[in-house]
Amino acid sequence: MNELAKELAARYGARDWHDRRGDLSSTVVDPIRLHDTLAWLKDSAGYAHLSFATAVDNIERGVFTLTYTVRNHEQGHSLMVHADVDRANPVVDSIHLLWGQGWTYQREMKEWFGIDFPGSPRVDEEFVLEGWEGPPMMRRDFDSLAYSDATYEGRPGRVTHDPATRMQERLYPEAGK
Amino acid sequence: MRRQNEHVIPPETRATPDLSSGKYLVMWQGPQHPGITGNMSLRLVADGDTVVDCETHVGYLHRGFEKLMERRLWMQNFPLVCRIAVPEPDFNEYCYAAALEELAGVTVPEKAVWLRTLSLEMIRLASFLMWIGGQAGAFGHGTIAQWSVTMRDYVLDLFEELSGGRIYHMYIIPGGVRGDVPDGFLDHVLETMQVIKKNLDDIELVMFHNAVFKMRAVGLGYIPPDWVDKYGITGPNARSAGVARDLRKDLGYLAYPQLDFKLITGGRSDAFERAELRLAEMYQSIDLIRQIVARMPKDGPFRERLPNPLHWKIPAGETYVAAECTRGEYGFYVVSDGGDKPRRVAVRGPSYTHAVSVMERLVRGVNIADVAGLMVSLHTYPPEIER
Amino acid sequence: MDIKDFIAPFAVWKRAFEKPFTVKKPIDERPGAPRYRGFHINDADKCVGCGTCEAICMNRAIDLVPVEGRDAKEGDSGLRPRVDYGRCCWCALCVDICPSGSLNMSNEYVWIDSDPDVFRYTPGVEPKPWDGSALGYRRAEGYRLLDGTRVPMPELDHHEAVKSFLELVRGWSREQAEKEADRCVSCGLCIASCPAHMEIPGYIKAVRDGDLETGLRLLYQTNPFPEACGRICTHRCEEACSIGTDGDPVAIRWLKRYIADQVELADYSKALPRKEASSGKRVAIVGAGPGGLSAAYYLALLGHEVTVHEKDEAAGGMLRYGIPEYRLPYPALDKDIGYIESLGVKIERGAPVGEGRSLASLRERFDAVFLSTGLPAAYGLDVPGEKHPRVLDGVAVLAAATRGQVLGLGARVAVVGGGNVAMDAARTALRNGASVDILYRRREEDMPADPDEIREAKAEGARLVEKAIPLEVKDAGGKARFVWNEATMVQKEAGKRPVPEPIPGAIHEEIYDSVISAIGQGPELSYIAEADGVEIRRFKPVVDRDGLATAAGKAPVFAGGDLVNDRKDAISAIADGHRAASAIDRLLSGKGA
Amino acid sequence: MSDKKIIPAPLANEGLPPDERGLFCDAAPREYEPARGIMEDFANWARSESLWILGFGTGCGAIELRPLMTSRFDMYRYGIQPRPTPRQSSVFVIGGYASVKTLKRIVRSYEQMMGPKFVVALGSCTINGGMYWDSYNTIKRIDQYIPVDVYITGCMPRPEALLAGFQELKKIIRAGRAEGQNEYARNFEWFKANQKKVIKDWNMPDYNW
Amino acid sequence: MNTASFQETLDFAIGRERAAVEFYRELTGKAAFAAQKSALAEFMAMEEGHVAMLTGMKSRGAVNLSPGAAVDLGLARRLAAEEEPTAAMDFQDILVAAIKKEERSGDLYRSLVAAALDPDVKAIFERLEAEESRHKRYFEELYETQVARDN
Repeated sequence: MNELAKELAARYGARDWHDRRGDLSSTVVDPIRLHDTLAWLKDSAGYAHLSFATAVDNIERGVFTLTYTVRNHEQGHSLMVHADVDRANPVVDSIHLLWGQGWTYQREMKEWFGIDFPGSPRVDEEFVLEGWEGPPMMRRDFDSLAYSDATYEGRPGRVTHDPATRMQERLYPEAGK
Repeated sequence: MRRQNEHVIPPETRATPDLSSGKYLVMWQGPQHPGITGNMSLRLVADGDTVVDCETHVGYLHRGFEKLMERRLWMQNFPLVCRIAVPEPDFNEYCYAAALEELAGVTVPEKAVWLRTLSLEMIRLASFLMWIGGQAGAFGHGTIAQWSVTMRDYVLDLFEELSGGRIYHMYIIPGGVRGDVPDGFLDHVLETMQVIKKNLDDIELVMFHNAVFKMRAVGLGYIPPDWVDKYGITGPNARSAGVARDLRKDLGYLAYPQLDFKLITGGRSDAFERAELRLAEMYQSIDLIRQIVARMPKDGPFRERLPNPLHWKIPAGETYVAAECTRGEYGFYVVSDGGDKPRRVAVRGPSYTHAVSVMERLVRGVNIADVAGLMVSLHTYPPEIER
Repeated sequence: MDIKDFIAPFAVWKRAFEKPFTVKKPIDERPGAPRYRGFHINDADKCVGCGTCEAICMNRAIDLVPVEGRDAKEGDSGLRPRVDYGRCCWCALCVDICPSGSLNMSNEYVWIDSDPDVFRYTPGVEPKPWDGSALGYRRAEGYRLLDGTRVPMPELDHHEAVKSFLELVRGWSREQAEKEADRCVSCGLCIASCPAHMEIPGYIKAVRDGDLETGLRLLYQTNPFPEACGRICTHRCEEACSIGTDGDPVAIRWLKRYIADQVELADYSKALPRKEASSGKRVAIVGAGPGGLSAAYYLALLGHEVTVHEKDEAAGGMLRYGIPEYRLPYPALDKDIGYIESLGVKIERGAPVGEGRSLASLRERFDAVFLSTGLPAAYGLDVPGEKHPRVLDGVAVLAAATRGQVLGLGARVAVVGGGNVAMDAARTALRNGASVDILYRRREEDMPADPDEIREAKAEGARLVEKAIPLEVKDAGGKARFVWNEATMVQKEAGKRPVPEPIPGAIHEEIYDSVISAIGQGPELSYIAEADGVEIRRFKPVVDRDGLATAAGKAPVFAGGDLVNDRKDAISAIADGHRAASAIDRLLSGKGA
Repeated sequence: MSDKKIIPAPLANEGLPPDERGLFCDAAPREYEPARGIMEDFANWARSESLWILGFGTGCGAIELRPLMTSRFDMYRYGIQPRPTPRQSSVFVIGGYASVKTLKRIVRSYEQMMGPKFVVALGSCTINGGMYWDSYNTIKRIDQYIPVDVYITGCMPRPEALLAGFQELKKIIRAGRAEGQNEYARNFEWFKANQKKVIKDWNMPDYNW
Repeated sequence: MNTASFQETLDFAIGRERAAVEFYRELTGKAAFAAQKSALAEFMAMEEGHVAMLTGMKSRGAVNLSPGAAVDLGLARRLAAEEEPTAAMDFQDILVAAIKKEERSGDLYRSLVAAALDPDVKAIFERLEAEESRHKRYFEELYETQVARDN
């Protein structure tokens, strides 16, 4: 696969090639070259099958890391193409013309992370949510439990006790730290 | 004979019917509709009896698994993942476990490998059995479901005996499996396979040699081979289009490289042939199950000991583990930041493409009455779309 | 399409003559499979209320609730898991992880009600039809989520060990310690059993996380002797450990030692709290053992000026003079003491309190006094001939060994007693080349010594003579002829431990070069004069919960350690010292008693 | 049955475009008035013996309805059968968790069902959130939004448990204690308020009858 | 019962207990520090209590001592108090002295029981013997738990 790595590096400035497994590698490109990289992989390198596309919120670095996993069935090899996009202004070129299902992934990423793919069909429509008023919920700073507790009423009457605290209360209550 | 072997390729671009013209009917099929698989909906625009445009709407079953998984410990996610796809929970269990094992550098004992394979083949059979009932039912053929769902139940009985659960087996745990086979279990498996095989023969006769089914299914939903890569089609849908891809062969995971089976492909690529192909795969599953029972090691450990699940941390890394489920490529993309919880887990279900992009396109030009049959013939399952 | 396509479907009709698939009475005829994951069952007596089930439950379906008739006790929180079937997903991870194995599942699966609030119950406590169900999910044999086996501790080979005073227990590597720390489920049952109530789950977590400075800080919150306690603590915590209910308890003591060993003394001050500003108050401490120095540490931290008066030439008390080097090497002890001294604690060595330095004078010069003089005086055998010159006292032998004196025990040594002093004396004698008999009045299982010590003493070659009641020591040409009566254990009173009863005529004797008596120790209290007005009962100063003694006069007198408590171990003395320090601080700073 | 009939103000149907408001009912539901004595007993018996389930698989619980509907467990022999439309159905089976998007359809479908109607809730999720207790998209207790007559706990409850649940429902119906529908009428405003709290885009009639 | 012999018996017993008080008083005289004195004072107070109890019985004419003897742990026969306790006496010395003393008292009453002809007098001696055995047991228990902890 090293030839592919070199080729990608030369053509699209791909870097950080890792062989994760015998049949799985990953590499990183700039988001601006993401579309072209994928197009080349699909049309010229045999990576014609898009397994999935998704994003990871790397909030610490202030980026969303997009992951497009493409597979070359002839060579039995999958490649994860990563691209970091700015969390503050996440806009990426759409791949809906490359793959027929691309727009669905992009709708998902738009709704779940707030990453925009201008031109992608129905990208601004709600995908799985309806009437959602919160922030994109797959972002790391969205607290699902807090939202759930604030929005949906649970059944009252649950109380639990910490064993260590309970034992202190019952066995050595005088020990106040 | 309508549509016999005639390959109508639906238009690539969406129709833009003038809805105010009064010529078209906008109707919703689902979520509360017997002709829809699972809980999703289609917004159909019909010109007379013919669908001219379709929009899929998903999310009725969205529970936010991927978010919930980021909140739970690695091991705590093990009971959660199987809920992503109810008819085939084991593929979730396997992919999740395998991804974790790969990231943590754990090797699973041989016995567990075989038990996992057995589990996956059994659920494949069960899932297909349920599907075939739905496929027949969608064309008004209720008898098949009366048989096949019972046959599926027999497989579930086996799972109950093996794992303690009927629907959610929670058997394939990271590190291996949760227990060895109980006494007499393998005999029960073989007996059940015998019963199911006999029943499949009946189904073959009654369903596939049925004029009604033939008339409605032949030629319906033709998928051209070039769509396979274009739309990311996998599984029987792709194989029926003549594309010989099966991850059991391609990836060679679990005990599959040691099992003897042939890739089944077709070429006519319509609803009828997809059904035929799945029937053949059911027979193949029975055969594989028999092979597994015969060749599985009798003794040995079934689980590798892992660190304390309450503190288990997995080294930073990412991986994508896929397996061939009944519908195609099922995969888990798992990212660890070195902590005790996943950084990100993304689930790739085959319905993601089949039930949305492919469905929306295939349904253009189809008779309203065939929409349900077409959808079932793609073998879709909404929860794996929306998770 | 051919004719078959029209005829074949009629094959359905043949089914009319076959046995139907239908189950006649589904609810009655189909019990769950033997492994079925149905409703929970719990053996409430086996359960220790550790809450590990609650911790693993990703649904937060389990609450730990108090149960009537079951109060907390050591090793059992008295709480029991209560399952919310509005949450449960029947994954049975709680069963898989349950440390005691008390939690299981029945194969029962029908529970129907119109009231949604009823689906909660405490298995094993609230009766249910499926209680005691023999079928249902159990952990498969050979399958556990937790590790019941302790990481082996590298130790010197016993044949090697007896040749020198090198430390026997070698300590863990980072990998080993982290692996052992991983076994802990952080239930905290151990905290109550520790006399000092150390933050055990916290420092074990620190080991796991590799954050040893946090670990050290947590240790010093309640115990300024981590090096010593990490080696010789009686580790009652490990008896309470929930993992120990079905497996080896987590090696809490060794993990403590690991933390203290790994942090250099020079780095202590980075991790540990700084002294508060000087309060201007002065506290005198009598006895530089673990109790006295612990009090000194916490008082010094609070800004008080502390002077410790120690009769011996070195500090450490029994830790130094009573515990042999191979169990607690002096550099380790010096590290603990060194850090305490680095806070400005003054230790006046070789300065016994009594004549010339009376308690009364201390009470005049200081604002408070803490007595922690321990049990330095060995009790005699109290048999005829006990004054024979070859009858030695165990404490003195150990102290002499510490001082590096020639022991001259001879080739054959008898050690009388079954406590840790006896084991230490025996093993010291072994290291001096003697062959050793340990004579104990009861049985091995009755021995108060730490089981590890007994095991090691035997492994090193000591012979254990059980049920030996000492009768007399006679002279045998300068050696000691030790006479004992063999006993039989008689259960004289119900509920009390059996009593050794001499077997008439079963008299044995043996000639030894030395007989070491280690039957028990008493306090040395002659320094407390009547005029001090300290209330003493049965050779113990009478103290309240904080260690405050009843005493006339102005400067308050506190006491702690072996002198007053019944547990008579280092960790209890440390706890006493800490408690007294807090009380003294409250008194001196006027924060109320 | 309370003597006091609460007749709330006409429903505004504010979620609908003005021209559609008139298409829907603008009155709140009312309590059912039972017939007298034996007539009502007879009616209850008849109702209990023909439980028609709305074929709406709202969650994963629907999967265990398949074996129930087919030959192995054969629910038809108990007078239970699935129906494709709310108008024909008398029993609504809530198959576990309900996402907000589905809850909206549940409310609508429930309201469209003819009385007397009953609700059976399956699984932990309907009782107290189940394993989705911390999800941003699923409600925790279905009884906040529609009244429930019988709960069957389990995950998933087996077909046998479902049958046992239906038998229990029959008993309740025969005893005239299946009050869910009346509860909905009595506490209509409370239910509506709860529904509107979580269903943010309320673009449907306030009472879909 | 013969009143005179009852009174005589009690007088005798009171005399014994007074002697015991005296025994502790003498030891206290030798004591050098507070701890010894407090232990001796405690034991002495116990004997004084007996004197008071027996004196009370004498006037009320009733014997309310329970007859059950305590279990003998057998320490007295074994422990050798070779010498009288000295000024340096520790808790062990004091306890051994006390156990020995109680043992001697018990032995005396036992011989009196054997010698007594009047069954009532015999009964009183038996009870007194039992009482002494309980004392001894108490001291033996203290010895076992406080002194010979490790043996």
